[in-house]
Amino acid sequence: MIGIEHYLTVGAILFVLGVLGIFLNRKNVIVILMAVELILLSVNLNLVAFSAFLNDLTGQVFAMLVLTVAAAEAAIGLAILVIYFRTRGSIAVDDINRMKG
Amino acid sequence: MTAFFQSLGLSYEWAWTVATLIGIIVISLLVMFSVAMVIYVDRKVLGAIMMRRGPNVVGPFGLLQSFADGLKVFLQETIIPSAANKGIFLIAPIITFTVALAAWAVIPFDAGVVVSDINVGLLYILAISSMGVYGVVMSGWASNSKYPFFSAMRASAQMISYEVSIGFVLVCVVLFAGTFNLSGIVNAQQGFGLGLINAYVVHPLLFPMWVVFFISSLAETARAPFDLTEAESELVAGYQTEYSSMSFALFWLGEYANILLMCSLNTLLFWGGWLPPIDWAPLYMVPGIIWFLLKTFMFFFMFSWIWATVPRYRYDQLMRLGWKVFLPMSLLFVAATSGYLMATGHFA
Amino acid sequence: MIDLSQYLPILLFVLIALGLSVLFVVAPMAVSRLTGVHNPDAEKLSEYECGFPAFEDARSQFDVRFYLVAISFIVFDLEAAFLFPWAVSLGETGWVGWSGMMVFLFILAVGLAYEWKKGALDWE
Amino acid sequence: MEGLPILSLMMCVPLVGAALCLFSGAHAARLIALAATLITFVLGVFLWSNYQIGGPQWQFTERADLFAGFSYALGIDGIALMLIMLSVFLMPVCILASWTSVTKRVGEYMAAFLFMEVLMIGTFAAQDLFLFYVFFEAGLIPMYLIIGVWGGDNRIYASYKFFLYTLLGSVLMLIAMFWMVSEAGTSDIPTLMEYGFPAGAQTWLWLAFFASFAVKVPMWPLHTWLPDAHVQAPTAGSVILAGVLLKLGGYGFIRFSLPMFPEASAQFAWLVFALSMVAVVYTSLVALVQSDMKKLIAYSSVAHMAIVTVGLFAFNVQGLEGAMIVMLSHGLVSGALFLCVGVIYDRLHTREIARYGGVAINMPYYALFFLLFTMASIGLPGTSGFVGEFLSLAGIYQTSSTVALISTTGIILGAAYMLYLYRRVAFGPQINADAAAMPDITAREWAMMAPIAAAVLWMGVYPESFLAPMRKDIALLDARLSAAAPASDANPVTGTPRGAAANALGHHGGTEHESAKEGAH
Amino acid sequence: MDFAHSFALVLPELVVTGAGLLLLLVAAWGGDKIARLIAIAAAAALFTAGLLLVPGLHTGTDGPDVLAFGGLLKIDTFALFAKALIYLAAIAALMIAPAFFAGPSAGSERGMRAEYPVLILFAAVGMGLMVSANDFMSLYLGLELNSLSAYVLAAILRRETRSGEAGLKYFVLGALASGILLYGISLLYGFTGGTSFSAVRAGLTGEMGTGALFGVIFVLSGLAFKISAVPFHMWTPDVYEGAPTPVTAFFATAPKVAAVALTARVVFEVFGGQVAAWQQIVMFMALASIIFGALGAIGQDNLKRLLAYSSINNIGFILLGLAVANAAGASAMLVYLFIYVTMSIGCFVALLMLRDDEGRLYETFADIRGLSVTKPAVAWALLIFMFSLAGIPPLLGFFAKFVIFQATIEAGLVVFGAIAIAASVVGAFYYIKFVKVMFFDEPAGIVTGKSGPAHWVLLALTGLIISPLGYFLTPSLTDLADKAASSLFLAV
Repeated sequence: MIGIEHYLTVGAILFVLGVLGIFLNRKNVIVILMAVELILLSVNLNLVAFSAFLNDLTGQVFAMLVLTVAAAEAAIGLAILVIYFRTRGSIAVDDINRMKG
Repeated sequence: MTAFFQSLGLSYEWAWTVATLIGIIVISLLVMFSVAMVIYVDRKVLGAIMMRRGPNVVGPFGLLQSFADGLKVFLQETIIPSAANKGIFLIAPIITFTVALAAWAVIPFDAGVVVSDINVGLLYILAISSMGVYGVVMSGWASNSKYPFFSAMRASAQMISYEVSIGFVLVCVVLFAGTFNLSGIVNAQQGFGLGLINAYVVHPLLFPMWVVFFISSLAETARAPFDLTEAESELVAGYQTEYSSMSFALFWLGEYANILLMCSLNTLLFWGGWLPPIDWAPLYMVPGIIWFLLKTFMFFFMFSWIWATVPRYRYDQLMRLGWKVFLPMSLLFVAATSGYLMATGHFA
Repeated sequence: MIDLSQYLPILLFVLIALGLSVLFVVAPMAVSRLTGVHNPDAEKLSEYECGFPAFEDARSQFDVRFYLVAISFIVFDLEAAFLFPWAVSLGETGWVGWSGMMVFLFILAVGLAYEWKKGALDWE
Repeated sequence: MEGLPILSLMMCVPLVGAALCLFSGAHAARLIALAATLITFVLGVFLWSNYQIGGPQWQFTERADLFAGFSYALGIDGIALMLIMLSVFLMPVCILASWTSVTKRVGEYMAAFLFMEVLMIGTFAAQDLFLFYVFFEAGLIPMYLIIGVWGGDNRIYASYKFFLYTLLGSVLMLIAMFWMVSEAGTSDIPTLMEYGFPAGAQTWLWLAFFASFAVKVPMWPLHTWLPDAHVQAPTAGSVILAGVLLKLGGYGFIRFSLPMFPEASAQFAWLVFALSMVAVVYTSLVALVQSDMKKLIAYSSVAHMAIVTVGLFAFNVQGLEGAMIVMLSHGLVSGALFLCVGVIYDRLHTREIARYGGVAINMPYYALFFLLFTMASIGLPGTSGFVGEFLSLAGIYQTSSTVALISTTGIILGAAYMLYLYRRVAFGPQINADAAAMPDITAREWAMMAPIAAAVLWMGVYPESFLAPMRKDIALLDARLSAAAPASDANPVTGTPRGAAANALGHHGGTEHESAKEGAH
Repeated sequence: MDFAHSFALVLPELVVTGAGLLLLLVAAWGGDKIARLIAIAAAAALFTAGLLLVPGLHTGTDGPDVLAFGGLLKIDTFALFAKALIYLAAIAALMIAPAFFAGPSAGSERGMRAEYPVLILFAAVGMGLMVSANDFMSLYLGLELNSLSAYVLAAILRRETRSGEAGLKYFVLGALASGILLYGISLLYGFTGGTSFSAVRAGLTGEMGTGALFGVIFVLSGLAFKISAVPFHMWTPDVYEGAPTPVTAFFATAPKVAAVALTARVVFEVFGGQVAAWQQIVMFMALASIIFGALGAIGQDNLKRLLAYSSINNIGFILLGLAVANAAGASAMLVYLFIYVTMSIGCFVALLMLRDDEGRLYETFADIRGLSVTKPAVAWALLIFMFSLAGIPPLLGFFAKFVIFQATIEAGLVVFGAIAIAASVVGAFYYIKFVKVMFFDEPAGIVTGKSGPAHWVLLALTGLIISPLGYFLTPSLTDLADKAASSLFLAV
């Protein structure tokens, strides 16, 4: 039987993948956006799994909120990416270095 | 059916599995068969409206034309362009067709005649059908060719644009029915119109929504007058330009399966599903599945009819209709419908 | 716990549909090899380009409006995600729930009006 | 005179003056600054004349609670009175010293000085621990600007060094202050001066305060900022720096370290002694080889301040009194010496000793003043320097003859480098024509020098005027310290006639005799 | 649920939200031509909302009446205090913007975008929600509403590469922070069975399990990102440098207040039963921020980057107040926040006033050499701010550090206080470099640009507050801060 720990493990793996995707990715900013989504996905998985196991709806409501906000975030991220691409002509991660840091 | 297999001496689990599998396979085959037949019908209707005969050579009245076509593409060589991303290129038609078939899992053909009568059937349909976009985008991207790419972009933009208003329309229906279960929605329509008519569409708040839904169905499935993705004069042949053989056919099959699905959704959500049009006892003598198929076919006929008669939209007109007409309108109707239902004590 | 057994048939359905699709894709390839129709050459495998070779990347820049549509879609489609649970539970939440959603839709409408006025919905 | 907030008034006048200076032209600013400092000085005289010798310990107190245990509490005892007098006395002189030499951004310069004066008065008058800190620390801002904006070529390095050294020292003190306030439950300095902090904690607190005051005094090896700051600061800046700012450190010891942590002070007296002895010898030697006049005087300041610290940690009345007088004296004398340097620097724009020579010929009055101050610095009897150094060394002799011995070498070395300096500048042939052509001191310079000279002589001849207000406070301090006085190596036996002991040495060792007697019991 | 009561409690938010929506439409129809008017209207809305806070701040609102919407929000004195500060900062950000966007530093698109004030308003609403959150859901919503507006604000100069890059960086790391925070929240939810602060707190009593501990750590890390505390600070200098200066001023003030207030609420009201678990973490972040903020600033040539490091450094001190974990520390933290916000606004206004004769902003040390000669008023104001940031008395910045250290040491954390104080000397090094460049160096640039009255007013106001005159404010400030801080410890 699949227990809560399995969901949590999957969630943790997704989370770590997302974080690594942000930090190890050297190619493309879109990938970073996807990694962010991956993190939020892991959160949602956790929330829904807990919600089911606790028999408490709050988690699902929260997941819904996260979903919405994630969408808004993705929308804004895309928008910023587009204007960046228009001025810079590239969305390679290594090119985002106009400022030292 | 499970009971039948149990009576053959199988345990409940096995009986259930066998029964379900048989149900699934029957429905899948039926859908595929229907697709073959409606392609034939489509061409016949078109021919009739254009005052020509349509397919009439293969088999009696050309009935076997679709099967002949099918056999032909089956035996063709599958060409994978050298520049294509091979994996994605092959997965794209698989996704399109899988999704088109899988949506049928929750469609009730008659009272109780459904693979799975889940409580969120409508959401399932929405979820599955929005995955159709992946097939389109992947095919366009993987082809690595200009025209399929453009076409895929256009097709997906078109699909998602209309999906928004479809979502709002469905909310109106759900407000009335109070459930996502498709059977529940059908049942809620029994005697809806003055206790007489088994259809939501007669309600003044829902009729415009049905119009929106029907037109959106056309756009969703890229049927004329919204068949811009494969507008021969402009875009070569759509996102499946680079495809050949059965891969190509899968797009067609999927497309027609989707058309049928939309027709059946029109039936289920607004026109009473398997219920007879009038809530009058004698009409219930006719099996529900007949009513269902009749209604669905009626909608398919309308699809064909429109194909033959309505001139194609321009892309900007299409987007305008979706975003500037349907979206505000359906939003307004969600507000109006819910307000009306609250005011009339529908939920009390 | 939610009873997930209802979803088993759906899973089976999806698997069978997937199987069928894969079969339809793979079988003709096998058949064509068997029948000897499989006979690729460079010209056949080149992408469709009206008779002359492609001179730029097929995936070069495309209209930014596609992004706009995508962004608008994400936003509005997810608002619908809020409407669905609201629609079925309106009986329980009553006027409070209704007015809350109306405020939400109003804000959404303001957003739409802004987008409209800014020309994000135009395709010219 | 009760009720008149004279201390606040003394701070108000320069503050208003500073604000006015900021917005006025060069000449107006000079006049405003002079007027403000003179008014403050008059108020200071008024303060002194109203100070009741032998009256309550804290006089002219003012108190207003502010917030967070932080209150605006002012009040002075004799020690603070003397140091305030020193400050207000030197300020007009400083303004005069900058009258012509500062030409750029005069308004801001004068404002900085007046602000400085506010802070100095505030520091000496503060009766609240945190208020003290505010005034103590705030002095950094005007001094940083004075050195940085109007200083010499290497001013930026000097100003940074000054700022960061002092800041680092004082923030450590701040930590200690927080701890003390939370331990004692009050930030009132008089209360804290009688509060008994646990001995273990005293050690840390003492070290924290030491960090701040040792930098400020400055003690070797934390003194390195001083020569740089002095050399780079404008003349008036040097005067204030040497005359008053260094005294803040000594004042800190006498007001905080000693009364608040007597045990720790005793415990660390060796450290102070050691550092002071090194300072006296080392900086005096360094001063000997300087070719830059200001640097020389700066190093001499370090040596003199070492005498102060030695006197402070002698744990007896003479030592404390001596230290106070040395501070006052050094404030006047070193200030005056910097003025002397300033006078010829204004004329020749170099501080190189070798460029001068024989100025006594063309500047006799100048040479006279210079001589007087040189002598006072050496500690010639009849000048203030003598009184202070004598008392100080007498005090320390009671505690440790070794320290006294080594410290006294400072006097000798001091004579050496000061006289050497004087000889090179004032006597000898006039090597350089431009040096020979320097005119003698002007009326303005007279006005700067003469009062200081008078004060130096007054302090040398009749120190009682200065000692009287402080006597009771020092006695109180000594009483508090007596419990913790460190072991002394110089004054072991009282009541035994020295003559008898000396005679006894002829037969057998006195100490042996003592121990033999003890052993016999 | 008494909705009228709830709405009365969130009236300021309603005002700001309503104004935001209205002005969004006005912006769409009126276009950028009337951006200045929109900014004025937005400021007026914020001011009105701020006025609505006054009665509550005056009397102090605590007790069961402060819960709104079934406990999703908690409008106590603490929230009111933070909100007042946020609105003030937002008004300042609105006041300084038009002149900047009109100048050539705004890049090829001259003139303020009409959306700028609207975004500020929405960000203000989000921050208002953040500080009054009493449930992880409202916390997250407020946080994101603020962050999303902030991402756009950072990238509002569409044709400037640096602005776009700042927006992108801010977005990526902000989204990552939200993700980490959310992951922590999901764990807390799972291991305590609720998302409301009281439920999580109840679930966190006693021995804490690994899952819950991870939840606490992730939540704290996510919040640390938002307040740019070390080790989650790396985005700050780039974003500060790249974003348009008024936006940077905004970032340095209002969101910091909100995020710090939020962090305070979370650690006290949610993790209040597990002080030992979070105190070390917060203390570590505080000291690390102080030290790295000070060290990082050394060698920076760009003034905005320098201020970014300065903000990291200041956040360290604020967190130090938090790490004290008592009401005195929280009060000190609030006092520090107020003073920090005032100083930051002042600094950025001063930076905005430094323009060449074409109106282009100066951004590096080399540009402001000898400023005290060319623009003495601005130079003196900057001098005040810099010494204040360095914590030199008698400027108000000293008082800020004073209360923090006082709270730290009274709580017995002498060693940490000592480290922090010692590190503040390192910080002083670059603050006085500022003064050095302005006052000691020979004038370099020709600073002739004129500044508008809004700048002068703000500069004078912040300068007066930071000058020793500001001490007259401190009794009421500490009083308010005490009231606000104590409300954090009232309800459990």
